Amino acid sequence: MNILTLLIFTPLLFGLIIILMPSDWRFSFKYITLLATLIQLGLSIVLYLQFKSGPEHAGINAEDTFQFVQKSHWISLNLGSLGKMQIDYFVGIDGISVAMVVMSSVVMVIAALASWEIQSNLKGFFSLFLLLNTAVIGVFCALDFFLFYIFYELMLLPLYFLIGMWGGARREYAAIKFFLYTLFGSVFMLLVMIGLYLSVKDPATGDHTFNIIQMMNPANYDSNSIFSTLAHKTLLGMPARAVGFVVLFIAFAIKVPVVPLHTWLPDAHVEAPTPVSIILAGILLKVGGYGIIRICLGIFPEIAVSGAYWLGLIGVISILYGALNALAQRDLKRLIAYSSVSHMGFVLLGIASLTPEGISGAVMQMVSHGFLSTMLFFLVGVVYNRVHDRDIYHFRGLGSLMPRYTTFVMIAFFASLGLPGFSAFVGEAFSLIGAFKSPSVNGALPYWMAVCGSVGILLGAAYFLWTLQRMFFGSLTLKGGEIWKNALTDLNSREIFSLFPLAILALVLGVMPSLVFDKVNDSVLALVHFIGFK
Amino acid sequence: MENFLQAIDTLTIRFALAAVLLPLLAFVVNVCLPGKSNKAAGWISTLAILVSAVLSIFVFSKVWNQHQVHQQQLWFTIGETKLYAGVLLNNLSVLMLLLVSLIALPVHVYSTAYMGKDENSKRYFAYLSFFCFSMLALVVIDSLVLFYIFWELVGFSSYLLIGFWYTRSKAVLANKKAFIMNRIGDIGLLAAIAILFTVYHTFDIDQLFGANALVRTTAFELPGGWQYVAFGGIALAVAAKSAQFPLHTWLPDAMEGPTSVSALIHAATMVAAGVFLLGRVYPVFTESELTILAIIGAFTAFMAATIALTQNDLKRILAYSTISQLGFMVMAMGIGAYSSSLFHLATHAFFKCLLFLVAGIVIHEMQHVKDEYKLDIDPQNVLYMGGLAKKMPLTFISALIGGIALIGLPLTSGYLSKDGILIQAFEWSEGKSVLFRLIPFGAMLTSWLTAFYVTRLIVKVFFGEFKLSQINPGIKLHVSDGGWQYKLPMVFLSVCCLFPAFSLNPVLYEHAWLLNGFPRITGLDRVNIYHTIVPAGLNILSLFVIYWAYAVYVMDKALPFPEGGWIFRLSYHEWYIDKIYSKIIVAPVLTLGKLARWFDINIIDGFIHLLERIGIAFSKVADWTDRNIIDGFLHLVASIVLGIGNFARSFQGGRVQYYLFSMLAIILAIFLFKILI
Amino acid sequence: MNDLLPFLPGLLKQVFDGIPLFMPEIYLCALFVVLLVTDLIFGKNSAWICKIIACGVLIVIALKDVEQLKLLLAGPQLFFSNMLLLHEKTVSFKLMIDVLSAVLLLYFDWDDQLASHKKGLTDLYSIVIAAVFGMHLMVMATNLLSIYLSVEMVSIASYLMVAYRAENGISSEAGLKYVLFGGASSAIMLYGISLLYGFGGSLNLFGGNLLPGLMQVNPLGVALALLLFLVGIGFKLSFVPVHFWVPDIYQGAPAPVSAFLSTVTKVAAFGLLINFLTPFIFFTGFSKVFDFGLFLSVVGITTMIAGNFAATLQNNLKRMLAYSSIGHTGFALMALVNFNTDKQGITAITFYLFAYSLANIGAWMLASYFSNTANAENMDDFKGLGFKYPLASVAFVIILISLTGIPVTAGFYGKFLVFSSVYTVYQASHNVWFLLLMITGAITTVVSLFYYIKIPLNLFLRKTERTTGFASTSNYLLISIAIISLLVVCLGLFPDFLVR
Amino acid sequence: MIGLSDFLIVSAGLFCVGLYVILTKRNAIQVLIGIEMMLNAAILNLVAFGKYDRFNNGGQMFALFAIVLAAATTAVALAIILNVYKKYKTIDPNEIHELKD
Repeated sequence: MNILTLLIFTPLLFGLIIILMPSDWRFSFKYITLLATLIQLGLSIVLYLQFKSGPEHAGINAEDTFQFVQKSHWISLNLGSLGKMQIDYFVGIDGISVAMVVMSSVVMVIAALASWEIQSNLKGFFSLFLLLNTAVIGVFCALDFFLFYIFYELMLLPLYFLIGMWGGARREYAAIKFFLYTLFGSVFMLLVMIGLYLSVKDPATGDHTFNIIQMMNPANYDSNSIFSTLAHKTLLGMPARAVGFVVLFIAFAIKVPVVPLHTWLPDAHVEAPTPVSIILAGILLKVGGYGIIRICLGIFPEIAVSGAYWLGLIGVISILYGALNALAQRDLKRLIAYSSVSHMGFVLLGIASLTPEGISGAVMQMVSHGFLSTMLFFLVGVVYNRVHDRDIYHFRGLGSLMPRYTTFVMIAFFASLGLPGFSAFVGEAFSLIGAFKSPSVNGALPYWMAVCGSVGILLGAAYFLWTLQRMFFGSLTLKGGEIWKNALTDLNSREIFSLFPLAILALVLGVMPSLVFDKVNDSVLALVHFIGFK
Repeated sequence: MENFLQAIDTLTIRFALAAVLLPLLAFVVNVCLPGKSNKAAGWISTLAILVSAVLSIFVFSKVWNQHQVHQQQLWFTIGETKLYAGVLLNNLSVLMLLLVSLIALPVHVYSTAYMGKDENSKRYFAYLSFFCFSMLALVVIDSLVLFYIFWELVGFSSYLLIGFWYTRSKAVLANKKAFIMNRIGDIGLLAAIAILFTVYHTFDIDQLFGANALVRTTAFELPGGWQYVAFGGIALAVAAKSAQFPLHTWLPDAMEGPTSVSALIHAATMVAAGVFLLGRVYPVFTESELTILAIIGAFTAFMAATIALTQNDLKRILAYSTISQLGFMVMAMGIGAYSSSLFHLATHAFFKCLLFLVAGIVIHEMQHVKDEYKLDIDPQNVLYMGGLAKKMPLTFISALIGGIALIGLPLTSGYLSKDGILIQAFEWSEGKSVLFRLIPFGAMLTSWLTAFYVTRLIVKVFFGEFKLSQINPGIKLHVSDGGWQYKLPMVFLSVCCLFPAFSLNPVLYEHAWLLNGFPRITGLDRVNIYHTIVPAGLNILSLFVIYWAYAVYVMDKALPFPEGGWIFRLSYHEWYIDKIYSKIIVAPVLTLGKLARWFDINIIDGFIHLLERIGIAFSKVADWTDRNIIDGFLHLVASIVLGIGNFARSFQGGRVQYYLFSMLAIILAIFLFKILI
Repeated sequence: MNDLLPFLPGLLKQVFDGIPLFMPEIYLCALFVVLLVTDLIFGKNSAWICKIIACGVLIVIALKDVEQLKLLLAGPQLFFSNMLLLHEKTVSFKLMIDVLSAVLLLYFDWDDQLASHKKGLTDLYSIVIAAVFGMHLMVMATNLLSIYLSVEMVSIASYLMVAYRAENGISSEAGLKYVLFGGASSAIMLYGISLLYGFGGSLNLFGGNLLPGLMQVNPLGVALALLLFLVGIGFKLSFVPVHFWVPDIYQGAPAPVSAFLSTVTKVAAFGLLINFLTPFIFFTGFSKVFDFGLFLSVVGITTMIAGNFAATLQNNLKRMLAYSSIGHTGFALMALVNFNTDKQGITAITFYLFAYSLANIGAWMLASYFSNTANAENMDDFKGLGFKYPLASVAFVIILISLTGIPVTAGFYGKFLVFSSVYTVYQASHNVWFLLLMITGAITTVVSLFYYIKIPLNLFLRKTERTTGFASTSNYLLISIAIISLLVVCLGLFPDFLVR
Repeated sequence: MIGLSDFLIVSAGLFCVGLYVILTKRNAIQVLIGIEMMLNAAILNLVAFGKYDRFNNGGQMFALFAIVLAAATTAVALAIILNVYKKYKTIDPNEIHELKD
């Protein structure tokens, strides 16, 4: 059995078990879920250890350099003169995906731990949770566009219900907003996917194919197909390949999210229950970044090169705009949600630089943000669960009341604002270094973007420190008075058990970024090479 | 032989690493210790820094004026760039290593008494050790990325320590301000590092700025003048970390932290990191860039000194004096007095640390008085002090030594370093236009101002009568020098402030051993005359100033109660000078000081606050945009959808004949359309 | 009369030759008679016997349909004086009609409203069989006469079905509207047919000289005739502008009947439309006279928009499903636009219709289910029911997801195949209308989510204080809903299972 | 001589009158009559055109079928109208609009 397949479908299996179990056993569900995620984590660690690095295992556009590949026929439809529509179950990973898969597995364990707070309708929650888990891992492993799309869409529904059923006051609005936004992106992605499918032919069989890797090879395109690299077809008067790129980019950009496609995020995050916020911020945002790297850059490299300026611009705008918005929030969770926008802007900036440093930095930033946003949302959840309030101005001087909590908050805040020694620093610094390098190496970005991006670091410090000052320092005053004071107990051992590994991971990755870079590096180099800076 | 040498080098590296890592170990151990306050914590940290200091001495002895030792190891690979982590030991780094550990040691000892009773002392020592680790690491590492990392970590530990009493809102505001201002500098540094990397494809300090400096051998030019951004970035970083105009305002505020912290971090070591950075990347600067640095430094020095004149908060006076002295160092770098700048860095570290420790003791005792009589006073206000010299003689003597060193009178280390800078400043301005002359003369003026405010400080604190007793006779002053943990560090530092620590010749700065460790400036001609005139003029006038200040601050009050004959003898004379100068000089100078203070509060801080407000205003705008424009667009889309839906629905009135009519009408429309086209 | 005698043997032979090709329909006739007789013999208790017989025989007929494939090895067969045509695609349409009708027949008496009708359901079963017979003819018809006959047959049966619950006012009102609207449109269609006949001089679509004749007449006249003719087909398909009746009738009619009208009838009507369009599209140069591609594109786009956008504002479940079925018609028309290229379009539309019908029957069953158990008709009534009826609610979600076209459901593949087939045509022709069709399709998919999601929203996301008024209902309904939703998911995972 | 065009004109007129009737009359029976008129217009057309289709006689044949189907439709319609009348005590189609948006 292929380890990736196991990794993808283990949660589903456990989810089915939960569905089939009687509801009277509902208190065992959380343990079952935890078990599932732990098994998954174990598998992913095995995966990580067995993952071979080196240029011969770089992945990206060479199918035989992917690892843990499984490819079997799944759907084959006979469509007359168009030949057979062959859809494969094709999974495999390269350096970029392995980072995402391992990160996701870790985050899933923490999310499972965080979901112990869920009280109502446990069966539904945990089965949806595990379904979502399957979909997420599937997205990172799929190498067949169709399969990718299936997993991509499969994430929507569980999330809708997870936000909508277990969320906060405005959960309906948030859930539907999230769903509509994402579906909007993905429906058009479907159109482009079909266009690509009909443009690309598998050289071995002569049939059209959904194979992402073959979509990367310009030679596989039919000479007069829409997305042919040579034919220069137009769609509604615009170059077809550019349109395709933009559509795919928008679909992923909604996920990332970039300004101005981001407004679903604060709502969704604020309303979602803690474990779902964790998954949303920790993993789902990365699906966007991953998609941009794997699909937008992979399939439309020449558009990515010519459009890098705009990508970078959007990235910079996201960094600054997200940070400014975070500065203006008084809901702690909203603040963190906007900080995600800002942090993911670095990912986009790094990718747009099209330099190995920038893209590696972007991947690192995604991994790091995975851990740190998990931590941040978990921490918000802690205080929210105790007093059901998150307004920054309703708290003051928590530092003396909850010292352990404050310690973790400080670790998470400082790690997030890019304090050296933590992973976010490496990610942000190298995204920026990539952006600084870009003008002289490939001219993709101008210098001022890098400079503006750096200002984001400053703003990041501003909103995090301001929050620390307002909420945690100073003398203790709480809006809820004595009741709150009693309710606000310090972290319990489960919470520490969840947070500690994340803090350690963020620290370890900050000190030894090679844990990520060694796996990622060959793939990034291959990607940069492939994009055309040969 | 070769092997032997290498073995020695390896040992040196190991010792240096151990010296760096021991405080880290102490930090980890302290974090893991149970309880909030733990006696052991202080001693663990002190022990660690003691061993570090010993190891540093060894490392210093192996490296100073010998070959440089550089070892590195692959850290990680990103793209095709390999990042190395390593230790680079040359004269600069071992000097700093030694300096930092030697200063940190007495501060630690002092802290065991000063902070030992605080309920969070464990946390304090953990932070302190963490700072030592970051600072020691900052001076020895060899890669710009690592440099940036520790650069920011020292800022971070300073943040932690400033806000150590996190329940005080002033402290929390101060540490936020400190961190964010430092962040501004960090961005500059990061940008500079990135630009350097872009051009030279390496982060290695030795390769970039070492013996065969890449920055010298390869053209450092980028289109659009972006290499100036690199310079600007470094200048910004220096300004932020070393509290130079216009990013200096965080430092006075940072005095909200414990005084021991101010002594170590905000006087001696961390703030000097900016000067150290200049020393590290020195080859990258061009002539004009250096001149800009000199101007910044000179201006800062002058401005801070004028502000210090009128301050009443003991620590703030010292803080402004630190800014002023840092200005001297930056100016020295700017005029090319590389070695003198570092020399001044070293001497300043000792005497300023000493002064802060003294201040700490004084404040500590004042706090006692305040607590004992439940007074509503600021224990740091010099106006409430006075006459402490008799009660705490050792403290007084230490303060005196420190003060004299700060003024730069002969026989002290300060004389050696500061006069060196001034002399070289004159030499530098030789042959340049008159405007450049402003710098040495400004520096000279600053020196005299220094003399004035130092005298004022010492006089206010130690001479005369205890002011509180004058106000309220019930208050009895029973203060003392404190335990050995106070005395020992003071004695040690006092000794280090005297000339023998640096040069056997008390008069000629050029004989200082420290200066020989660094490259001499070749560009400046030695103008002998300055070597006599400048020190002489400077010191003589300084003495006058001191006396004058003494007269102003002591005799004003002392005249009705004549005590010492020599004061009384000169009283008439003094009165005359006072009468004239108070009109001509004192008033304008004080006004200038007030003006500068006002400028500082309203313009510079005002500007910062303005920026803050603009930032927040922008954030409000962004928030509004998000809620109204972007989401508004969404709502517009939604209402379009609903509008179309409503239009489609409007036919569905439930009347079947109307349905038929609509149907036929549409078909007719289609048909007409068909006819028309 | 004597003139005809020489031809009689030949004609009779033609008739007899056609009989093997007509076997399923003969079975249907027999079934119809058997049902009537059963009703007579067993009286009021005959309902369940009729139901079993009808379903059983329909399955047999479905098998017969499959058997017919053997007859088609030599290619498509015209029979009964070119009145009817048997083709692979007609077989698959017939199969679809039979299978779906069998499912619907099972469903009829599970609807409490319909089951409570005091005259019993036996008559309804025979009417349905008659309608199915008509639909068989519809998908095979290739002659204007047979087209008209079959359409009218289905129409009359449908009128009766809609108005079956005579004691119910709403149902009667729906029946009245339906019959008036239907009568008018069939009259218009007949007028169109008469014009076509006059212009072309023949009733035969295949082989005759209808089309060459039409080519020689004033294009405007032809366009008018075709437009009038399409009104009749449009009435069955409910595309814009002939869709106005749909919401009222679907809401007023019993749920199973609405299910029948919105699924099986539409399948048959699409079969008919394909038959009707084939000669026109393969006749070179006809597009200059009347551009069916353009016409269908415009109609498809407006239908998608009208149906889906109006559905967003509905509060009644049945009405919402009605509007959504309009939207789906528009989407299916998109597939029809390009079926000329080759098999892909037909495969796409077949799959799409099947996936749609399956899910839609499920949705109507759920409408019945919730109306039976919780008396839920409007959106507000569904609040919090998800926790009370978890299985049905989960099935509802799956079915709605399939209707929206999100993986992994059959509906997604339907959409996917339709999009790909349009894409293929677009790639070849670069006709901007096709692109607009696709974009509209994509946008309306998002819009459709907006209203479909309202049901899960109410089921799961909202709470209710209601504790009374819950009745128990037949479990068969729940089981078949579960089976349908499972089927929808299975087809979503392995769609090649269906497409032969 | 009455030619084809005369028939067509008459039938078109009939059709239009029928249309007018179904759109305007406030009585379901009258609407039904309108539908019948339209059907008859079509039938008239068919028969008229059938003259030129000697071999198949499609027109006449069609006309017969159409008449039968029209009768069937009318029967069903009348039954339904009767039902409606029982419930609503009116057969004005415009009065019966419980089903609407």
